[in-house]
Amino acid sequence: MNLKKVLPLKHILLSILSSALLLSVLGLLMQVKTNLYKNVGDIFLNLNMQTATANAVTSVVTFFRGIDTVGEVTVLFLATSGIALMLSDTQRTCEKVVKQESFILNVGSRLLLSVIVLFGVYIIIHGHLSPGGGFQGGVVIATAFLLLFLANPNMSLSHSILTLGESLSGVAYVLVALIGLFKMNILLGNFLPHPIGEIGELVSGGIIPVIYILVGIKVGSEMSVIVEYFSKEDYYKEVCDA
Amino acid sequence: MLVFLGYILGFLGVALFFISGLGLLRMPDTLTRMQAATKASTLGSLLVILAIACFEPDWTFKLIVLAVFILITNPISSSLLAMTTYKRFYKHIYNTSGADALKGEDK
Amino acid sequence: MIGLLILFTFLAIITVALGAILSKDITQSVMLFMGVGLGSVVLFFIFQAPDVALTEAVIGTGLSTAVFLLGIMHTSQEEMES
Amino acid sequence: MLNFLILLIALSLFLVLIRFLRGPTLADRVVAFDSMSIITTSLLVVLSFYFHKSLYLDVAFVFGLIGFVGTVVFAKFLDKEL
Repeated sequence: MNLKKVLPLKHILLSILSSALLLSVLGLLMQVKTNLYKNVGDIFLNLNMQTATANAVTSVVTFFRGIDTVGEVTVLFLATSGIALMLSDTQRTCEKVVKQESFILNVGSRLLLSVIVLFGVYIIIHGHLSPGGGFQGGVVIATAFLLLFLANPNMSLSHSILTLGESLSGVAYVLVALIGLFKMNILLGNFLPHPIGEIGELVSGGIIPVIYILVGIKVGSEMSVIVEYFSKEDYYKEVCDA
Repeated sequence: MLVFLGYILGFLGVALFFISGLGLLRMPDTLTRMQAATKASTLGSLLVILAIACFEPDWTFKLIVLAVFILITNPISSSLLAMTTYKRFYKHIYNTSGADALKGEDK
Repeated sequence: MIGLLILFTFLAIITVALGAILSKDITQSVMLFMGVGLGSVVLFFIFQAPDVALTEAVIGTGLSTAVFLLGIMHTSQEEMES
Repeated sequence: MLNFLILLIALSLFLVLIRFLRGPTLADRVVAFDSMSIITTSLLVVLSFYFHKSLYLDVAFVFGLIGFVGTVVFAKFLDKEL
């Protein structure tokens, strides 16, 4: 009985390799549990004195993980362009018909639009003091526009202004990151004066409010474009069929 | 004294929540369930928010703004939902009074 | 007492998520998924992570539901035509 | 005493949750979700008093402002499906 026929060489090598990999991963996990597990949070919390925000979570998100935000913004941009590519090929030459809409929703959305947008702006500019930040505030603003589109579907946003704001804020974000790199030798370094902040002081934290405002503009405009494409296509199709 | 008033208001609001939950569970129809649920829970949430304002007088401004938000947003969604449910199920409603304000509405 | 609330929220989230998986109708599953988002907001809030709770509240109950439902509207129309 | 208040709110949430899980039609579930979001808003307010942090009220603000958008979207969906 030949061992080679029952168990080919390839399988033996593969099993040895995979078990070695598994063992090494297990060893790494054990090491993490003994050495690193208690210290990462403490390191970040001690470094929080340098970044000087009142909110430790914010400093982790914008400084130590600040480079992730660039990736998130890229993902969002790709999603928006994909949706625009898929949904924007309906003919918009058909004549517009004003649909009968609910009176209460119409009035209520007009009343609430300014309030919701104001609340989104509050979330964005208080991002370094309170829970929240650019992404959440941008989504809140987009929700206000969703409400507007639900109330009257034959409304349209100006795409040129949205695209301009989105691209300008993206460019400005990269510029802020690069200025930090040249002045402080760190990407996204905090080059503005930042005394140690306290809760309640709006102007504090150096470049963090700037970053959050830029991210808020970008996310808000992109999400509004997504919402508009999703709620528009149905309307145009119905009108064209009728 | 203010804390005592706060507890009274809070338990009143929670009792209204309980009533709304009970009505939502026991009523036979969608429209009657809506009738039981939305009004009682709106008043209950207002009372609970007032109770917290009694506990902590510093938060009063924020809590009043929150109460105004609830008062604006909640009737919009409830009325839209009631309208849609009526259009869907109005044949099955047992109508004794003969009054039907939404009869002429399209669709 | 807060522990009891945590336990209740956990059980509620698991039950609602099972309902969302097992439901036959896709719109009812979207509805139950909204319930999962609401429960997780309460859970994040009890564990004192208001950032995550805020994100979940904005996205889970507002925007994602709208995107799901509008997508269902578009695709069901196309299925009927073909 | 405050613990008792929180527990009673959780009890009424449980009653609504039964209707949310059982509700035969989609409209029942939407009604239950609407009621649940209001009760959750006040639960979050009470919990932020329990933790003694006024910053946590922002999550309740989001629920008060955004929570009804899901219901509005579902109402429009039911209207269109008719």
